[in-house]
Parts: sequence; C-alpha cells; structure tokens
Amino acid sequence: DLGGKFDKSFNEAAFNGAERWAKETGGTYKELEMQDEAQREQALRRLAESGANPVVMTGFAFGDVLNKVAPDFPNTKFAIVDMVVEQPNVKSVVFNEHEGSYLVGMMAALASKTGTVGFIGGMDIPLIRKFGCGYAQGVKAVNPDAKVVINMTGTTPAAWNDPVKGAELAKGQKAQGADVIYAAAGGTGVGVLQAAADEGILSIGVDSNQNYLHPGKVLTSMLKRVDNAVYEAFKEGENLTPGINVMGLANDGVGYAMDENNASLVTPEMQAKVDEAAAKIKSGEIVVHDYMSDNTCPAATF
Amino acid sequence: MDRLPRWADVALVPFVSLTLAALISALVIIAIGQDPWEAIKVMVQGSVMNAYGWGYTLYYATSFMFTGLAVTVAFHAGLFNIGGEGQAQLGGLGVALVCLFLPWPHWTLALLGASLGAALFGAAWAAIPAYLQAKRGSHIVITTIMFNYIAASLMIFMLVDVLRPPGKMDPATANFPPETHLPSFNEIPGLNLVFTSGVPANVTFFIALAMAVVVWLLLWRTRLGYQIRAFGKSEPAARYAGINPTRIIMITMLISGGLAGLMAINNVMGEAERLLGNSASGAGFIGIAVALMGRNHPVGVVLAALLFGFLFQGGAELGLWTKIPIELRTVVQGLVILFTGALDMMVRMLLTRIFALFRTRKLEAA
Amino acid sequence: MANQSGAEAAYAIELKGISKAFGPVQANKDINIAVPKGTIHGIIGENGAGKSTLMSILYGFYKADAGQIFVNGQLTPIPDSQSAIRAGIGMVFQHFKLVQNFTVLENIILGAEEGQMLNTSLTKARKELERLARDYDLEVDPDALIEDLSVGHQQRVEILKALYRQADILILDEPTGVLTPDEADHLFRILKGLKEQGKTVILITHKLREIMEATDNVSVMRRGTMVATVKTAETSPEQLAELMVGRKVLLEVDKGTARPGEVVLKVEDLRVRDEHKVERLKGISFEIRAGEILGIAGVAGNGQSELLAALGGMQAATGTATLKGAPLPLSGAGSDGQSRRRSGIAHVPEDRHHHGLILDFTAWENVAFGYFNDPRYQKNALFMDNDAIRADTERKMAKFDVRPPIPTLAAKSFSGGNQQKIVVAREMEQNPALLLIGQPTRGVDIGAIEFIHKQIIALRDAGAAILLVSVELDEIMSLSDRIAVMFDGRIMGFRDPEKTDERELGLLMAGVTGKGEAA
Amino acid sequence: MDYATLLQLLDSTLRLATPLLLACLAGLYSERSGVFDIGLEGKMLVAAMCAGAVAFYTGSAWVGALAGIAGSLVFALIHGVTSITFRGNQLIAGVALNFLASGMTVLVAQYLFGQGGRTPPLEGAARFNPIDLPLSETLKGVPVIGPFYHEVISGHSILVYAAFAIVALTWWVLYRTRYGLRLRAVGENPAAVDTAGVSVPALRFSAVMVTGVLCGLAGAYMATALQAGFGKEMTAGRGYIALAALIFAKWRPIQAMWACLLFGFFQALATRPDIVEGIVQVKIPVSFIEALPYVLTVFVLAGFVGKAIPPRAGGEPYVKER
Ligand SMILES: Nc1ncnc2c1ncn2[C@@H]1O[C@H](COP(=O)(O)OP(=O)(O)OP(=O)(O)O)[C@@H](O)[C@H]1O
Ligand SMILES: Nc1ncnc2c1ncn2[C@@H]1O[C@H](COP(=O)(O)OP(=O)(O)OP(=O)(O)O)[C@@H](O)[C@H]1O
Ligand SMILES: [Mg+2]
Ligand SMILES: [Mg+2]
Repeated sequence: DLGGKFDKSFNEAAFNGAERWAKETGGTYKELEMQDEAQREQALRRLAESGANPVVMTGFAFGDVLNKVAPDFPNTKFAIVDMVVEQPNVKSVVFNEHEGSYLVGMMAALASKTGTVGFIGGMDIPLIRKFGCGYAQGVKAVNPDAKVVINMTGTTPAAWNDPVKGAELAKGQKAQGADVIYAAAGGTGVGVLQAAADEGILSIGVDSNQNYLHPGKVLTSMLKRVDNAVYEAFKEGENLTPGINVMGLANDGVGYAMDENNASLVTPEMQAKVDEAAAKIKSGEIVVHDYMSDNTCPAATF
Repeated sequence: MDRLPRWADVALVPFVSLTLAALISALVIIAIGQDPWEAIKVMVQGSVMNAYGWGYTLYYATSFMFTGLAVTVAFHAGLFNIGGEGQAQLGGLGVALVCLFLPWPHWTLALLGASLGAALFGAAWAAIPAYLQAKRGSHIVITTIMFNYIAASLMIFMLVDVLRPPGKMDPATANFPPETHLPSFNEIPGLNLVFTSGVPANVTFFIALAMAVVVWLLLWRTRLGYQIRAFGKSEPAARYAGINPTRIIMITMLISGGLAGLMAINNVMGEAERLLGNSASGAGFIGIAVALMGRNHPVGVVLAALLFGFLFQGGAELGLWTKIPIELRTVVQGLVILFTGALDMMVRMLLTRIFALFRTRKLEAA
Repeated sequence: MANQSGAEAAYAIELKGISKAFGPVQANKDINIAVPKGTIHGIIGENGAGKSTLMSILYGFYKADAGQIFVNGQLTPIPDSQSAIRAGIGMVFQHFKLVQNFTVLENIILGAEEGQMLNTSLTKARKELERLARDYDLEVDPDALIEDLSVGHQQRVEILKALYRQADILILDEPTGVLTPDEADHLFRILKGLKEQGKTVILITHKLREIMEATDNVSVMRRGTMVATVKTAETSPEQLAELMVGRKVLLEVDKGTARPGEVVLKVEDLRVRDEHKVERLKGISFEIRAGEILGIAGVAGNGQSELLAALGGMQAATGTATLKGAPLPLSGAGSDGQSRRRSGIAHVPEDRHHHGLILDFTAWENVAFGYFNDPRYQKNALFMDNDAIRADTERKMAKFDVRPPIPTLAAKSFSGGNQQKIVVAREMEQNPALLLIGQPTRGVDIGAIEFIHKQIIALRDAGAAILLVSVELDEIMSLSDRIAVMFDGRIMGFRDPEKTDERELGLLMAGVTGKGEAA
Repeated sequence: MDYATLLQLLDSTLRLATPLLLACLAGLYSERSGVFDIGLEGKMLVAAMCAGAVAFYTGSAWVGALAGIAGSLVFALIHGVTSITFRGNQLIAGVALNFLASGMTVLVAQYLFGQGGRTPPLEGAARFNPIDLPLSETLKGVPVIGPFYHEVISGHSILVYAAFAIVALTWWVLYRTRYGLRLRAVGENPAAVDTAGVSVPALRFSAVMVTGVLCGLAGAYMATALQAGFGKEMTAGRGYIALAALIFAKWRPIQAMWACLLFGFFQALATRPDIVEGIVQVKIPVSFIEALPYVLTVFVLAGFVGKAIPPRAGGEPYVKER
C-alpha cells in the first residue's frame, strides 16, 4: 500500500513473502509500488495484461479497483490481502489482527510501569481500530484500570507514511505517561519506534518483526504474516483457490515476535501469561471482540 | 542582439531546449547506472508501439491539454496561474457532485452536466485569487499556490467527512452510476477495432481537442482575446485603450480555472468513475511545462501534451519493467520547465550567436 | 587645481571616437568632445539625440562599443560606475537612481560606506553632509525618506551623493526638465558655486535658455553625432537651434486664422488626486470650441499629464465636464477610454511606448488599438474582421506616409517618428469632435514634426476641437489659437499667442501671474 | 487542556517550527535582494537527501549537514545562473527546481540504497540528538517556568537553537551592516546600487547563496534531527509554508520568527486534533487546521491584515538596456 515497500512493516512483509517464494522456486515476479490512488487501476491492468498470474495485491484500497478489473481478466487469478472481494477469480486473505493485538496488549500492560500505554494508528479506518480495540482488550485483561492513550495519524493514505507525525504523537503520548506504545501505522511506525527509542520508552512493532530496528527498545512486534499469505498465493500460482481465507492465531496468521533483540525485555513469566492467553484464544475460551464486526469496542473509545 | 528568424523562434528554440532537457535526463539515467537507450526503448515500446500504450498516452495527454490550455490563456493576460492543480481537483469535486446527486438518463447529458460542474468549480476556485489580484494586487502566483494547498485540505475534508460512503475505508466517493459512464476508446465504434482491450482514453480526448480550437479562436479572433493579449503585453496601454483590467483579469482567470477544472471529466468521470484523493495527481503542474513547451499556442500545447502523455505512460512503464524509478518523469518534467521556461534566454543567445556566425560566413562567401 | 590659464587649459574630460548602438539604434556615432577643467560645459540636442547615452558611457553605466576616455589628460578605461567614481566622476541621471524607502543619509552612503558597520559610516556621512550643505547651500533633512521629498530635493540628494564621493567632474542629465523655474535658478546658483570650487560640470539639456545663461562652452548633438562645440559667449540661440535640428527652424507654422464654432468641451473645477492622495489638478476650468486649438504650456509635471489622463478616461477625477452640452462622466461608469472614444474623443497620448502602442503587436493590431469594438472591424457578433483592419491600416499608412508601409510589421520595429505617425493616424482618422494630443512630436525628427503639425491644423480646420499639451514652448506658440499656462495643477492664465511672448509665458510657467505676485 | 499538554504542544511547536524558520530566513535573503524564490521546497528536499545519505555513510551528523548545504547550494547556483545571469523568469525557475528536486532525490536515494527512495535509518552520532540545557533538571521543580524551561526550551537539537540564533544574526546583518544596506537597496532599486558602483549580480548571487546555505540547514534538520533519515517528499510542502510565513512577516526577520512559530503551532495542533476538540468542544477536521497557514497568508496578501509589499524590484531581472 501507499506506505511504501520499505515501510519496515506491512508492505515489506509482503515483499519478503514474494522474495522467499522467488528464492525457493527460482520463479520471477514483478512488484509495483503505487505513487498515488489514481494509479492503482493502471498498475493492476498492466500486470494482468502482461500475463502475470497470479496477481497479488496488499491493502484494502485495492478493493474497489479489483472489483472493476477482475471481471475483465477472467482467466487471471488475483489475491488481495486485507480486503474481501467477491469475484470468481479472486482470493481474499484477511487477518484476525485483533487476536494478535490482544496478545501484544497484554505484553504492554505487563511491561508498563506507569499503568499507561499508548496506541498509534495509521489511517483512521475500521481496520486500524480493529488493531487498537484488540490491543486495548489485551491491556485491560492484564490490568483493568490501565489507561490506553489512542491517537490516529491521519485520515488519508498519507497517514501510512508520516514518520514526523508518528514521532510527535509518540512524544505526546509519553508526555501523557505512556511508557509502552503500539504502532499500527505502516511507515509512520518507523517514526514512532524512533521517538520511543529516543525518549527511552518501549514500543511495539507491527506486521513484520520490527524488534531489530532498535534492539532492546522494541518490546515486541505484532506479527501479521502477510509474507505467508503472499508466499502461499504465489506458490499456488495459476491454480490459486478463490474465496475468503481468514488467518488468525489458530493458523499462525498472527502472533507476537520473540528474538534476541527483545529477549532482555520479556521475562519468562510475561511470555508464559501471554502464551496461555494465546492458547485460550485458539481454543475459543477467550473471544477477542472484533471491532469491524459491529464498529464498537468494549475496551476503548475512538 | 539581433532577432531570430520566425521559424527558429517558433520551432528551433523549443526543439533545442527539449534536446538539452533530454540530454541531461540521459546523463541522469547513466549516473544511476542504467542504460538510457534501454529506457527509451521501454518507454516507446510501452506507450506508442501498441494500442494499449496509446490508450494511456492519449488519456494522459487529454488531461495535460486541459491544464496546458488553462496556463496558456492566463499567460496571454500576463497572469501565471500555478493553481491548475487545485482548480482541477475542485473540478473533480464538481464532476462527482453532478454525477452522484443528479439523475442522468444518458451519458451524453451526463457529460454535458459534468463538464458544466467541472468548469464551474474550477473557475470558482480561480475566482478568489483573480479577484485579489485585480482588486488588491495580491501576487497571483503566491495566492494560487496557497489555494492549491487549501484545495487539497478541502478535498480531504470532503472525501473523508462528507462524501465517503459509510462502511468504506478509503477516502473516495461511491462509484458513479453506470449511466454516467463515458465511452472509452475501446467502446467507441470504429476506434474499438484498434483499441481491443480496456483503455482509459475516452471521448474527453475530443473535447480537449475542441477546446484547443476554441482557445485559439478566442485569443486571436475575438475582441475579448484581443483585449486579453493587449492587457497581457502592457497594462498601462490597456488602460489607455479603455480595457478594464479588473474585468480582463477576472474573465481570463475564470476561463483558465474552468479549463483546468474541465480536466476532471477525463480522469474522474472518464477513468476512475469516482472521486479519489489527489485526483489531479500533478497534471495541474504539468500544465505549466506543457504551456511553456507549446509556446503558449494551442497547437503547441496539443503537441506538448502528447509528448508529456508519452513521457508519463513511458515513465510508468519504466517503473514497471526497469530498475529506473518512476520519478524520472518528475525529473524530465523539471528539466523541460527549466529549459523551455526559465533558460529560454540562454537558448536564444546561443542560437543568435550561431545564426550571426552563419551570416558572416555568407558575407565572406559573397 | 582650478587653473584656467587661457586656451590650453588642461581638459577634465576628453572623449575620442565613442560609439554605442542599442540593437538597431546607433545612439552614439564616433563622438569626440573635450571639456576644459573648472568650466560648465553644456551638451544640447533633440530628444533621442544620444546625450544621455554618451554620459552614461562616461559614467560607466553603459559600455561603449568603441572609443577612448581620457580623464585629466590620461587614458582611463571606465568599464563600470565604480571606476568612474574612482576617477572622480559623479552623475545625476535624468531619472534619479535613489532608493525610495531609504533615508537621505542611507542613499548617500550606499556604495561608499566606511567599513562593514553602518553606524560609523552614518555618523561620518552626517557630518560631511552638514559641511557640504553649508558650502553649496544644499539643504536636505538627512533623515527624511526619499519618497517624502520633492523632486527638487531628490535632485539635491543626487548631487550630494556625487559630492560625498569627492567628484571633481559632475554630470547632470536634463536636471531642469522636472524643476520649477526658481528651483532651476537655485540649481544654477549651486552649479556656479561648484565651478568656483574648481569642479567641472557637464550640463545636458535641450533648453537653449539654460545653455545661454549657465554654460561656458556648449556641444551640440544630432542623431547620435557631435555636430559642433562652441564657446557660449560666441554663439546665439538661433545658431544653436539650427545646429540642433540640422537646418533653419521655422518657429512659425503657416496656419490660417481659426474660425471657432460652438463650445465642444467645457470643463469646470476639474480635480485629480494621485494614488498617494496628493492633489495633482487643483480645480481647472476652461472650454474649447470647434475648430480651435487650445495649447497647454507648462513645465513638465505641473498637471498636464493628469489633465489628459482625466479627459482621456485613464484616471478618475472630480468636477464637471460637458461634451457638446452632454455631461461627460469623470469617474465611475462611462468614464473609461471606450466610452470616451464612443462619445467622439480621440487621444494621442504623451508616451507612445507606454500608452499609445503595444510594441509587440503588429502595426495593424495597433491600428485597432482602442477601437477594437468599432463596428467596421467586426466580422460578426463573435469574431473580429482582421482583414478589414489590415486593409484600413494600409490606407492610413499610405495617407500618413508611415515607413515602411507594412501592416504586419511589429510596432517596435518602426522608428520613433514612424511609431508616432501610426498613433496619430489612428486617432485623427476617427475624425473626432475633440482631439487630445500630448507631446505630438517628442523624439520625432523634423520632417515628421512638420507633417504632424500640418495634420493637426487640417483637423482643426475640419472643425474639430483640439487640446494640445507640449513642453516645447515653440510648438505651443506656433500651433495654438489660445494658450493656457499650467503651474502646480492650476491654470495661471489664458493668452493669445499673437499678443504674448516667451518671456511672459515663462513667468506664468514659473507661477508668476501678470500682476507679478508669486503664486 | 492542562499545563502539561500545553507544554507538550509548545515543545513540538518548537521542533516543527525550526525547518520553517530556517527556510523562511533563507527566502528572506533571496527575496530581499530582488530574486523571488519559490524553490525553497526543492532546496530543502535536496539538502535533506544529501544530509541523510552522507550522515549514514560517515556516521556524522555534522558532515551530513555540510553535505546538505552543498546539495542545496548547487540548486541555489542553478537558480542564480538562471534568474540573474540569464535573466530567466524567477518563478518558473523555482517551479522547475522543485520538480527536479522531488524527482532527483528519489532517483539518487534509490540508486544508493535501493530502499524505495529512502535512506537507511540513522543512529547515534549520525543524528543531531537532543541536548539538555544546563540546570534543566534542577530547575524542573520551580513552578510554572521550571517545567516550561525543562519541557519546552531545553532538550532540542543544536540546530533548533541555531535557527533562533540566526534570526538575531539576520536582523543584525540586515539593519546594522553594509551588506544589509546594499541587500535591501538592491531589492528595492538595483539601478541605485549599480550607479553607486556596486555590482548588482554579485550582490544578488551572494544573497542567493546564503539562501542555499540556510535551506541546506533546514533540510539537514529534517533528515538528521527531526527524523532519522531521508524519506521521499519528506519536506511535505514546508518550503511553501515558509514562503507563506515570509509574506506573513512582510520580509522582516523578527516577524518571520513569530510567523514560523505560529505556523509550527498549527502543525503541532494538527497532530493532536483531540486537543483542539477538547477545547472547542466540536470535532474540527484536521484538514482545516492544516489549511490554516495558507488561509491566513491569503488574508495577509489580500491586505486585510496590513498590506504585504514585496521588495519593489522583486521578480524582475535587472537590465540596464531597456
Ligand atoms: N537602454 C536603451 N535601449 C535601447 N535603446 C535606447 C536605450 N537608451 C536610449 N536608446 C535609444 O538611443 C537613442 C538615444 O537615446 P538617449 O536617451 O541618449 O537620447 P537623449 O539625447 O538623452 O534624449 P532625451 O533628450 O529624450 O533624453 C534613442 O533612439 C533611444 O531610443
Ligand atoms: N527605446 C527603444 N528601445 C528599443 N528600440 C528602439 C528604441 N527607440 C528606438 N528604437 C529603434 O531604433 C530605431 C531608430 O529609432 P529612433 O527613434 O532613434 O529613430 P529616429 O532616428 O528617431 O527615426 P525617426 O526620425 O523616425 O524618429 C527604430 O528601429 C526603433 O525601433
Ligand atoms: Mg536623455
Ligand atoms: Mg526618433
């Protein structure tokens, strides 16, 4: 999406997925980055035109365009991440971000000393609120009277790529007492993590594992395996199975990242608690509310 | 410094400027470790060697004709309208409102209505800077720049808080009703023999050409055009001749803004069929380059627009098939403006020298 | 250094073979001139003769195409003003070179500052200024803003600028054009003072009177060439005039007596304020009859331009005016140039380059200038009939002998005189009820002058009322049937050209009314 | 809105106003000399890219800043040659250079780092890190001013303080030195300067170069202080806001500082719509806050808030021979 391929987050995840496939199968693929909204359709058509199959796109913004384009290329297969498009030749992959966010929410609450944690979203859309809502639920689950400061970066796609604003928001949240900040904001997150590191507080990455960006300063990352989705789609190739496919905790679509970079920050107890919750969610014992199901959130107000 | 022959002034100067721009672009490509020749091939291949490419080249060209003409008209009144971008975006808003909230039986009528909406909104956005220039002498260049940004904010507001359909995530209007769908080249009988697959180029292209003719007639065949050009050459003289400055500035800018706004029927109504954020995507600024290259003459503008259409489609292809980033377009655009616009004098001096040289040669020979 | 030991006094300035061309204009052709030290040397010539160009070269403002400059005997190349200043040359330009929103002091030190800091320079300049003011009685308030000063005082600042830079040689380009007579007299006293201090003064003008009363020697320029240098004492105005224009000047245009008809234009209490709200016309009243030429005499800048502008619909005014009995709006609706033309007023503006013509337009486009709404020039409701205009242009060019007679040629490629002919032809051929005509022969050669004068007379005899404004007294005297003299935005009085002389008019122009008390 | 929040707002105001201020002062020199410059945006962008890239290679923010200045100077030079030497249209030149910058920066950054037109994130000495002013900790306790000093005044990168120092410096140069006098004069009436024996082109070139240096600092600040690295289009129209501020301040240094602080404050507010909402009790679309600087500037241009009269000779190339 507009965050840019090297947003270290959402799109980079997709890119890595593609890379992995390319390495393993030696196949080749074309990647295209959008400069602006108007370009999407051209890019899509051009790829289909050029015989690429399947065509994989990440980001809800492709939804409408794909609805227009897919019928024109009946024997090309499309896969779209983060959006449901009902077309006979389209595979839609959506994630249970709220489940993953729930886990890192718990993590945040456990790590927080001030009892105040922050959430910085990218573009203010239901999808991102879904992240925030899951996160808030996770926080409250650990510490019912914890405070969750929530900010959105903006209302346009530009909000995916505005590190300056991200940084300012992070500094603002620190001023309000937050000592752990979860950034679900694509490229903007880079600024958030940076600011958090500068200010000496913890941050939580999103989509890809962003722990390495500031070793010892990023508590963890909410993994959204876009890379897997893209990888799978490419692997299936022409015979990609259309339809909706939901990736959640259960099928390792989402999760949280542990590695040497944040080992020092996450105590075994914390990890134990979180893993326990994860198990419960898988088993359905805990049901994390999905904001997009009814556009309301029990744990937070937007 | 003696003057250049007319043909040189009309044809040679822009050609040299363009060549210089091209040369430097080539150097840039080499500098970033790519092969300019390869780049040219890709651009040509993807933009003019097949119907599909033409479909896009002409689509872009259409938009640039409108914005180029907009700048041209203002130029002849001595006004530098940098506000094409904002005016085009407002035009888009006009189109969207017309298409979404009025029932249209047939696309021809819808086109009429949309054109009206586009022109009106574009003109309206040019009206305030025009008024401030005419009545309060506020420099129109600065005000139009400011209005570009104000327009951007306004559009975000409209798309996010007003026109975005409930439940939709991206800031865009709903899709326009099918009745408002403009025939694109692959749907126009006759043309569809050439354009087999779906292309964005649509009937608006012909409107753009018509507009070029209209602008030419306006400027060189009507009293208004005469007054516009006279005013542009010398304001005190215009006042002596009884030409009302306020009137000319207002009318000219309204026409200019209207033309810029009209571009929206091409990209918003003809292509996207809904209003997206940043819909003009820079065409307003490219209009400046197009007008400068086209020597502020409709014919020149049409040609320059085609060239930039090629540049744009070709650039997109570069971004797709080569390691050369799509931003190369912006670089070339900048260079063209620099050489045809700002370094005009340099090119002329250069040529006059050369011509003088030849003259002396002739004399010696004789 | 002020030694004037007779004939072979050392020369302050010697110019040898100076030439300068502006594109097609050969402004200076192989000029030679020698200026003795400690004298006031006059340079005289028609508009466009090349005087300013020559002096700008001497001051290093323009670069000569050829020629040498000697200062105090030795060869001194002057590539830029800096070196001119170093050579002790100071210049007061025809159009002042002052920074309007700076104080007098700031303008004076500009470019001649002492070191990097301002304060030091300013304090020093202030002292120096007081001294100069005393020595040459050049009083100006050092802290006044230039834009608040009168032209006369601005000129003093220019002179002070030169003196502050220790100029020994002072050039003044048409210094009196913008001055009232007593301001001019004051200036000449100053110049005499400078001369006594041993400084050399070069005075450019085309006013014979000033040459005669102020200079020791005088050089005459014509069409870019130096035609003669004579001792003022040994010459006469008549001789100079002859040298200037290349042949005997006929100060009288043979014109039949006027047969004035009914009143065409009647103006009462006409007032005009400029953008700074300064009143430029202070209640003017007069009338012009059909078949009569009313000449407006006066020093430039005493309201003549505003008068033409107001009547021509270029500037809003107050008061009342009637044209053939019908009210003529002076502001708001119906007071613009178009309405004026419709009501039968034609206007040959004072400045053809800034008002009369669009230099980049072709001749034929210029012939339609101001008359683009004329039914004869329309093809239909929508379009103009360019062919008709071209045809009409050929007619006018033939009748007024415009050279070359090519309608498609750009106005800027015609010579000044021919440019003027195009304007005159356009306006006169409308056979207007009232013709406003300003400086009809400025920068125009003698042949064209006679032609244009004849046309004016012809139009008068055809029954038009004509308002003639000119700074050339001879022109006023020879063309007018009645003369009104303007001073400081007022009409000082009306005179009959038969019953008055240059002296009387000169006094009126100086604001001294018949009864002798100053206005 | 409580005091803490206010402090936080002012704190980020200072951070966000700095690039505006540097660019604004940059424009002041050029325009005072009679060369209009709408190419501030482009110069900043180039500077940001050069600074980001070089700081990454050398690991030194200072070297980065120098590189930024160099990059910006190149563009300033082009602008000078175009509009002073070849008497081209200054506005068109500015527009052209902005496009050139916007494209070039991405091309080069992509070529160097292959990260979609970004430079890699900078760490440690490769950035101008916040510096705590003396006593900021000890004074923290002092009511009202203590926190103000600690939160707002202290804890910014050196460039922030430099920017404000340059305001004073510019004022002094402009009104107290010979160079300033000539600079103001050449913008008002070049012929006066010329006949006074001072070279107009030299003077204007010097001014345009100063503009280049200051834009360089502005860009360097963007990439190595405000952010950690260069990103495509990262100046995001700040060059134009600076231009607006310059007009708003009627081309005067001290007023320019206030204008930039005001516009910086708007930007800070725009990041926190929640605060605005808290105060006015109704939901204000962020886009409105973002548009405020431009709207205000239009008002100033319209002469509703005192007329903004640009340097008289501004925009026209100086030609002796008409
Ligand atoms: N800068 C210039 N560019 C082009 N032509 C010029 C320029 N200056 C003067 N000329 C032309 O050169 C000729 C001489 O002009 P100049 O000003 O020297 O005459 P002048 O004797 O000073 O006339 P006046 O008495 O009106 O001042 C005229 O034809 C004028 O049009
Ligand atoms: N100010 C000026 N700028 C540019 N070109 C000029 C200027 N004045 C005159 N010219 C050109 O110089 C040539 C001669 O002009 P000028 O007015 O000196 O002619 P002239 O010798 O006075 O002829 P005429 O007797 O017809 O006036 C013409 O071709 C005219 O276009
Ligand atoms: Mg002169
Ligand atoms: Mg002449």
